[in-house]
Amino acid sequence: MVLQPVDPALVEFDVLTDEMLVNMGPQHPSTHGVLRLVLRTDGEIVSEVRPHVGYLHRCAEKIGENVSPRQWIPYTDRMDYLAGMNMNLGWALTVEKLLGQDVSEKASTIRVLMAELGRIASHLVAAGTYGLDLGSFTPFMYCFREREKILDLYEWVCGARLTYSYITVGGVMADLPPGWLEKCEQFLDEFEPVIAELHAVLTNNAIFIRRCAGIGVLTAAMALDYGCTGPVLRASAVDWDLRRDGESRYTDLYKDYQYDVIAPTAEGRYPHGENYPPVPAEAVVGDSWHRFFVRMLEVVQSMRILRQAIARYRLLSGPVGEPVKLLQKLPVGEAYLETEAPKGQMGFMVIGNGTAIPWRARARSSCYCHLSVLPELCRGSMVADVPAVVGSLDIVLGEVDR
Amino acid sequence: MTIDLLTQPVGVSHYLVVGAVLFVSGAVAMATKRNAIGVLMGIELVLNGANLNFVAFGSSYLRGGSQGGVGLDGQLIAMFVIVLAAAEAAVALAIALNFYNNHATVDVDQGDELKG
Amino acid sequence: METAAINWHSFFFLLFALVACTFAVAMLLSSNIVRMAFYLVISLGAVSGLFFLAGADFVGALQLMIYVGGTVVVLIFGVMLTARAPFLRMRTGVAQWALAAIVGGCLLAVLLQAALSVDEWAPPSMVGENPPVSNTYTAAPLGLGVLGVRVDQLDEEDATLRNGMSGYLLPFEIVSIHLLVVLIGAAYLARTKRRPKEPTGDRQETVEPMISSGK
Amino acid sequence: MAEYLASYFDSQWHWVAYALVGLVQAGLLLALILTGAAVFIWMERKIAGRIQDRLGPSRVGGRFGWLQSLADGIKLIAKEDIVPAAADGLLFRIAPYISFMAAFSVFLAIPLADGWVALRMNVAVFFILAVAGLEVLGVVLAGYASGSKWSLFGAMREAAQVVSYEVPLGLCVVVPVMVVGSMDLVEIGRAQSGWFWQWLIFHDPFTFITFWVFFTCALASVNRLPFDMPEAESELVAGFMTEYSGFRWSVFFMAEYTSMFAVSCLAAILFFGGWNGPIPLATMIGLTPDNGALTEWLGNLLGMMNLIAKGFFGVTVMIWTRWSLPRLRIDQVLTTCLKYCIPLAAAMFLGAMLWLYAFPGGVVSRFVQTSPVGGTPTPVAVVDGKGGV
Repeated sequence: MVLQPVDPALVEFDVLTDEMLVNMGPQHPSTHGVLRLVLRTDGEIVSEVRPHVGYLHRCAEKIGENVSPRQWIPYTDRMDYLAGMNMNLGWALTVEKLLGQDVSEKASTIRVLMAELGRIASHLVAAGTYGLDLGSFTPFMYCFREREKILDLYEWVCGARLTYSYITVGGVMADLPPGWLEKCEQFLDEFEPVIAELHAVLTNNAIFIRRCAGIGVLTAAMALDYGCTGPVLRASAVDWDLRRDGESRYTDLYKDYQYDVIAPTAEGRYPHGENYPPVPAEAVVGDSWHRFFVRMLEVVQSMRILRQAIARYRLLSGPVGEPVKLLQKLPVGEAYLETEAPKGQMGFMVIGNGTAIPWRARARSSCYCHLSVLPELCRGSMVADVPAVVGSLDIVLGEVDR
Repeated sequence: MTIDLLTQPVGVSHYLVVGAVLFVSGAVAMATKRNAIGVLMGIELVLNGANLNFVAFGSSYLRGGSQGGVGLDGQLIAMFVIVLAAAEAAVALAIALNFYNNHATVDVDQGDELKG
Repeated sequence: METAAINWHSFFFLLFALVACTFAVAMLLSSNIVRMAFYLVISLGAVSGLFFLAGADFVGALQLMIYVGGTVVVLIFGVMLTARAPFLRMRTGVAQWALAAIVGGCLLAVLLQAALSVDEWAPPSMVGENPPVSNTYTAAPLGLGVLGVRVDQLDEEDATLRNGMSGYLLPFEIVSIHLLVVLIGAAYLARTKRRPKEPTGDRQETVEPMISSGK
Repeated sequence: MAEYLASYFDSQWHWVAYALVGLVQAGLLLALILTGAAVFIWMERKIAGRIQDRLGPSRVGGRFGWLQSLADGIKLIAKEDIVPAAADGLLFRIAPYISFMAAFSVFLAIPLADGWVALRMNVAVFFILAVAGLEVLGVVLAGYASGSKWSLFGAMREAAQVVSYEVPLGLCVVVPVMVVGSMDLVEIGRAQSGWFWQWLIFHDPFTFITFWVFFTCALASVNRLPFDMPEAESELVAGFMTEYSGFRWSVFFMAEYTSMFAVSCLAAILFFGGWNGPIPLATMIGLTPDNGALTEWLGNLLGMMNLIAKGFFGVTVMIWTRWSLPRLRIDQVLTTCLKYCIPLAAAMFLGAMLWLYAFPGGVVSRFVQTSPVGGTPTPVAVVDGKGGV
């Protein structure tokens, strides 16, 4: 009730407004599922963001301690439900590592095909919903149109469009149906021009650039501190991709393929950047725009890998191999393996105790780490930037809450 | 007299009556409202009552077409009043906001530091 | 009265007058600040209707534009910025109300007496059975009036008197410069100085006032 | 019409005739606007569908889903009208109607054809700007009365945005007014009769640019993407409409489409010749007042078609913009206004003024051709007549 003396340490604001605590989510159009963010706002400026997780918790890890590894495969589908194949792959490789089992080359090639298709499908959702977060509805439909084609391919392979349980411990559930490869090639041919279209409606759009360039800058040091991985880490100019830098059991899958790891240099230049749309002057390495752009370029690399894998599969003959028994006994011991899922590093851990049921099954999710960096990125931003940052981190809540 | 007002063709007096009601409402609002913004609204109402009178005096139409009164000056002054009132509202609002910054309320009864 | 002609002009006048007065009183009696603003809007809107009926189209539109459109939005803006509780109420004491009512009543009585006592202001005997829709030019005479050319004074024989109305250009300019100064002052006044919050407990509270580094 | 009807009444009941005629005219306008809104909603969904590589509504009403809006409307009316517990009931209930009323009142002063206007005003342009600005009140009240924080955000944004954009909008409107020399929309329309190069957008380079500024500001003032801050669905859930449901929600919706049509019609009259087609077809085939009342009526009907077609085109462009662009941020919206629109509009205003000064011939002939219309001497004419100026 007293007039305050003038103090040089005072910060000048536009207008004094009341602080508001605002719940963004769990029912909100742009929190990508059931994420709840508590925003402390002063007018339009956000002073604090607190993510509240757990709305989608399904005790998947606990269930994993009560079923055999092959029975747990469907639960991994539901972690990153936008890229279920990659989740299957991560768990299958981990259990195989514990079992010390190798799979046939044909099955490995199929796994690469599925994993890269899954990466494209996941990045398409990321790009489309990012447009949606920034108010542009149309790219979302374009992305989903293409994603539908991938889902058609998946459906043909395994009969499911969302939860596949196709890649399993010891191989894959079935060989590719005849004609599938041609269909896949057709998809790749059709998809190539669409990327340019997406660059036109999103990447190079002036408003899009103004909305995400320079927003939510994640420095390389901060990204490493928070354990960020995948495209989020690479967009901060850290050249790190488990397909190249991971454990041999995983990198062996990719060792014969030609592809680039997409990461900008510290100056914001990309490998073979001349082939892609120019980086806008406003973009800062590690900002939302770069995260988006890295994903867009990774899609191209995945397509390169897919074409090579298709050619490779054609050369292979013989059976694809049988998966392990449903109730295969696990040796005593533990195994941990991280794979490069579309969202980031997906680590699975399994501890066997001599029975068919693991003593412990655990998943390490990249999205959880990405979510933890959100308060840092959003502090001092505007309300409209929060969806822009959340979208660029590409969080899927099924993986966060498990 | 009231009945006459209702049935007669509209003249300057009619406008003056409405203006008087607005003026008094505004004046009483200024006196009774404790909210600074409420006081501001009272001022707006008072200005409008006065404006109505200006326009009525200036309107040749209300005098049955005959010239006289203040002529166009009525409308001109009304115009000035409106423009000034808009600026006045902005200034008063700034004062109210500043008051709010310092007192965390817009209750004008709280601004009594200078009271002996 | 034998000439009990409620022509359409009277009809709309009564309608607007009733609305203006009712909502002015409603604004006075309401204790909810947002409702007060709302009632004020309706009252001012009805007053602009009265301006139209008095043949002052330009002033009526100006009233709608600046008063109703601008001022009241600014007011509501202020209400929203300063209302701590969503629907703020501040009660006025009964004694204050009684006093205000007495004083207001006296004022009203005086004003009404004044309004009704001058014969020259009394309703004209004949406006015409069906007054024409006002489609006179109001903007041009006003503009010319500001410049000092008074179309309504053209009947004045004395040319010096006619031109003596030297217009409002100079006052207008002075006022506008003045208003500019005042508005800048208001913008400065409305800014506030605050200390960034101290970190309290587990909460990280270093508020950065900057929006974000991007454009 | 009113005078005709009034002649059947005693003199003391003339006001009833006026009131009745007023109601009928308002009803006709309302019908036009509501039909328009239904068509626009259908159009929006259909165009959005086509832009997004899908069909859009395709079943209701047989082909093309052309009855989709009606089905939506019935559904919305049948829905429960929820008033949140934390809301200020009265204001919450009344706010949508304020918005719609403001958007609707604009049409009072818009001439659909030469002389076909509900209320001919000499300050029509000014009146339209003033009334259209009132829409913000409904939105602000809705946002505040909802008792929801998202709604409040929407209301604050709306207030900031619309108040800012009224300035460049007003400046842009002044340019054609200055060129024609009248604020009367009928006069402005008449000044552009003839071939399409008589349209004000082609009058000089400054009016050409002014139109684009005007269109940008109009987009912002009717809250369409990329300026749809108040309802920004990915940030504010639905902004000021978050708590609305059923009929009241649809009233907001209609207000939005109505004001889109209104600003499109205004743009058409101010810059694109109003009811005058690109080629003076009506004059060519003799649909002029000289050939009798019927031809005048037919000519006006043609003109109305013209204006409505132009309005539809404007709305289509707005829909097209909406489904193509991302949304700006609120500070960028305000920056666009203050940094680009206002200086540009002011520069165009000055430029057009200098143009008129430098090439006065065109505008003088136009003024002489169209100045005092009708028999009654206007004050302007009085000034001219007495040589007072």
